[in-house]
Amino acid sequence: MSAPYTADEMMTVTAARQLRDGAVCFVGIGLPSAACNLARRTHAPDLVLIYESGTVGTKPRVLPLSIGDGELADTATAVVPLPEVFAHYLQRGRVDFGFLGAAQIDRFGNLNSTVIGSYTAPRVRLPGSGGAPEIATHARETLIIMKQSPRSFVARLDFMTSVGYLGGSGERRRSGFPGGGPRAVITDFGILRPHPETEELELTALYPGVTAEAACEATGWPLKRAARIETLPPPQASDLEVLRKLQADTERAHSSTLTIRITPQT
Amino acid sequence: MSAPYTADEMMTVTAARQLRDGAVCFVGIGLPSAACNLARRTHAPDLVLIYESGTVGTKPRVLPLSIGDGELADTATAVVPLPEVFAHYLQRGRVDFGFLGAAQIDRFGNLNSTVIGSYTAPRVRLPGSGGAPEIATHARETLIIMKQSPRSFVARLDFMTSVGYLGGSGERRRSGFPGGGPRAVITDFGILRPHPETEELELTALYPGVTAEAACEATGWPLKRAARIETLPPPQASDLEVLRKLQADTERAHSSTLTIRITPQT
Amino acid sequence: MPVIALAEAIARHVQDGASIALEGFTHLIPFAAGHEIIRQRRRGLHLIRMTPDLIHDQMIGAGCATSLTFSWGGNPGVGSLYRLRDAIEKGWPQPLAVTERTHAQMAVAYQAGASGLPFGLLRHYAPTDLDRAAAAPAAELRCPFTGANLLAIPALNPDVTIIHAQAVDAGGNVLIRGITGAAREAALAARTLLVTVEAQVERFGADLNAVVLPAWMITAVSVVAGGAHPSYAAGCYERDNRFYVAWDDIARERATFTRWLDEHIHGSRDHAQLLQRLGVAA
Amino acid sequence: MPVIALAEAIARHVQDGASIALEGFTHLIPFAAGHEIIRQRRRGLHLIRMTPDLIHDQMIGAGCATSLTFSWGGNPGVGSLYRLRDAIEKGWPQPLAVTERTHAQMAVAYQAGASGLPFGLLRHYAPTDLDRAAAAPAAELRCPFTGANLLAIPALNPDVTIIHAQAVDAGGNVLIRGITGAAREAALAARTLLVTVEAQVERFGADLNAVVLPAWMITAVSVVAGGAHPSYAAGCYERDNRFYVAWDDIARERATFTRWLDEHIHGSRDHAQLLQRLGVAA
Repeated sequence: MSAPYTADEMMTVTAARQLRDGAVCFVGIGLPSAACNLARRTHAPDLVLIYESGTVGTKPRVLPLSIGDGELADTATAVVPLPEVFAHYLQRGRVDFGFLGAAQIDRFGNLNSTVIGSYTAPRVRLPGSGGAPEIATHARETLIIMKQSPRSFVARLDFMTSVGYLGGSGERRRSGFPGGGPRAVITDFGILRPHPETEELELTALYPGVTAEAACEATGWPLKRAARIETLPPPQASDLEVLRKLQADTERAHSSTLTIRITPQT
Repeated sequence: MSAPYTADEMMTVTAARQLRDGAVCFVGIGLPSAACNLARRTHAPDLVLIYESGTVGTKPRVLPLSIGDGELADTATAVVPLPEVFAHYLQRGRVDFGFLGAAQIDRFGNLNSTVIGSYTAPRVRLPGSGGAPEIATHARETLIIMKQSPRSFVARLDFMTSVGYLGGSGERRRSGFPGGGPRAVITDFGILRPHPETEELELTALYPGVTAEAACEATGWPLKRAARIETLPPPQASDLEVLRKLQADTERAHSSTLTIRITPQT
Repeated sequence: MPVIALAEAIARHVQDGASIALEGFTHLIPFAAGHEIIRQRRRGLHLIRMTPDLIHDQMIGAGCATSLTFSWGGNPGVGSLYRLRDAIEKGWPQPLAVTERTHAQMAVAYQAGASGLPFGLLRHYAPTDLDRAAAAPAAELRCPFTGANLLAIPALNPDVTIIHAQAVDAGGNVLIRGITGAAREAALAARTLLVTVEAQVERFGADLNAVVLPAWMITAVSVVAGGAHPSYAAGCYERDNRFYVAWDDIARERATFTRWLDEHIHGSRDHAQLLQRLGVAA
Repeated sequence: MPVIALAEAIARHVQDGASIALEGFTHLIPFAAGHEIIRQRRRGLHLIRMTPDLIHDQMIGAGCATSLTFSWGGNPGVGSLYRLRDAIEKGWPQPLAVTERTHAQMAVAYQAGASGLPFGLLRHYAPTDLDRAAAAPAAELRCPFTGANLLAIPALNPDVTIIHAQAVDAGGNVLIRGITGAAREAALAARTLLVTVEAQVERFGADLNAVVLPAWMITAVSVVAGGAHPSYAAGCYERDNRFYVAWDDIARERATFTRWLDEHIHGSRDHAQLLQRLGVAA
């Protein structure tokens, strides 16, 4: 029997639910973008979306395939130079939520998106930091979306690209970082949140039908469980309807044939 | 017998002649603006005019009355934020000519536009530096336009707002200033230029009918005379025609009656 | 971001003793807002502006300000600001403490404030008397890579920035067209941002790269037609050059100035009435 | 600023061993110019780009580059750049020295270069492995006013910057519409600035605040319709998302990549012919 929703849908809906209306959100492409746009179409119509391409307050009618799609510019409140997004918005402290993913995360929410193996002779060279280090530094809260597995939820990062809580127990705060750090890690099992004192990530919520044991097995360190583990509600029919329509519209919009009028080169 | 041209016209035409076609010129309001726009209409059609309001490559049809007239924006190649004019153009070293005036100048072309008297208890508080210190610092060459009198051409500045050649004999160059310093001081008597070695300003040219003695008397230090003092050609009829038409057009453009449509305040 | 009356915006958000930037560079100077500050008799303000002009002459002469941070204070194309001079030279109506910068220094200070940085940077060579006289701190830095000398100017983050713009849309966003000067940087640097606009519109229909301030960074917007008079608003009305010339005579003497202030500012309910009194309202 | 053929612009102004920024952020990526660099077999280039993507994968795989300064190197929304990875991981076709930054670091480095400053500044807290691993220098600075910790990133001033834009006018000025990324800053920072544009027009008829680069700061402009394909040019054509997906298979193996390069780049006289071969030219 197939589930009435996919794992990706569950993650996207769960991520969307973390966003409060009116918040200013620095959005990455992929699941974060889907989650933000779902939230904007459901409980958070006044969510302000900023993509690092410089599109501020954008309201895309379909999901962008790249961080700088024309749709993002066409529907933005303002299109600003990229340096300004990082200076005037992020570093100036105007961003409430930053969304991050990574190749590896450790128990304190520190992230690696640079290399697997050693930096000078990497086994796998990943795309690199992009804007993640500054998002992790400055956003009032960061949300992390990653699929859980022992290879990605690791005891020790191969490389620390972006900070979470560093070694925990207030080290981040003591180091002066203005942003509050990872508030939730949304996985394909449920949600991990930092312990209020140690700041070590612990399992605080699970999707329906998922066991804590499975989540722990998918984690490369001995994952602690919160005293009370919430069972997350499944996506509502209305959530799924909105999300699927958004994805269908997206597919349709991006399936037209491209033609470029070329004139003789001068 | 009245002269066929005014002293202001002679100064403006002489200043215009210092500008070579294609040069990038940072323009101040008043005589510099008139000189630049005369040059653009005569021998230097490709002179690039930048006003500190952020209007780059502007081609005003009439003379602006302020540094940020709408005419300057409407006819500009680009309107950029003011900080960019100073950073991307001046500090980046893209400006060939800077035009300056001041309340006081000394023998090395240093300028005062801040106070007469002491800074803390000024006899006359002047408008202040504006962009002059950076123009004096960065423009490849500066041109200074000032009417000559012992009160303005002084042995000792009350306050040094903008640098010329400092103490002369290469002090400016040794201090690392990127711009070359004052290349000419255009007065109502003629032109003063720096001596190639000492960098002290000396009288190098006079308007027709003006004596070196008169120029020296109008100077608050013992003004040196160049070995050969050139007599500057009077304005050509075509120069005067263009300049007077420009000024007439300017007057006409600025004489219309202002009306503002007001609607009830909400 | 609520759209409220200007008098209410000033009453709520401009406190005695605040640091307050009214920016605009020849274009879009927030005169109406400055007048309302005078009407509400604010005191002890620290005024910040690259080019304090007539509106600052008026606020200073009216006794609103005890300090000024600026880079050029004059009546553009006309001459002096007599009220500004009287305050500095003679301490009337009260002394004015001055922090003097250059344009470029003000620009990087606003940029730093807009960018969450503690200071802005300029290349620096030999010091001038301006560097020596500056009441506010600046510091020389050496480039760790090239050895070049630089000057650090502390960031400007006004308690309140007030700017004027052409329009606010139904979503509360603000459009600025034409010369922006350092108004946008001053707006981005502010703790509280007030905007006056010529008009409220449904949608701007503006260019992709138009200068728009998002509603959520604005504290309040007030619709004040002609709010930049006697400066101008591109696309709406021209600069009232005659008023700038006339100001020279009005402001020269304390008595004529005070009479003008009483009759025109305190004697007008709001900006619309002032413009009618000045004979420029249609 | 002459309007000349792209082949001539590259031949004249891009030298072996130069540092060269091809900027553009998803939008307006100067693909045609990159292809011409490959065709002319430039070697030893130091490539600079915030987000090296397919065109950099191609230039690196073609052996044009020996070093790369960047902040994110991937196929947006698809995955890896296999030629970039092969160069870093296995040294094929030659080793690639990497200077790695964050987006914000690249941004302030370009801004500093555009502004005549020797470095750009960011707020800085605890160092990450990125700070420790960086091959290029960065330096911590302490704010002389607040004591805050800052990171100084050396300015980027590329020998050559190449960008793509919508149009050049009769005066040789260039108009950019839509997302500019850091292209304008990279252009302003360059020693030599080359621009490819979709079209030549008499006048832009653009907004007052449009993004326009003046002719006199541009070294040469070349008209190349479709010059940003497979990225896009707002108002001209959309992004060729299918090509980005297809690239994953083309670039994964050295053999398929080399064949594609020979057939499509070396096998095409110019960009127009390439677009015809790819079946997107109308």
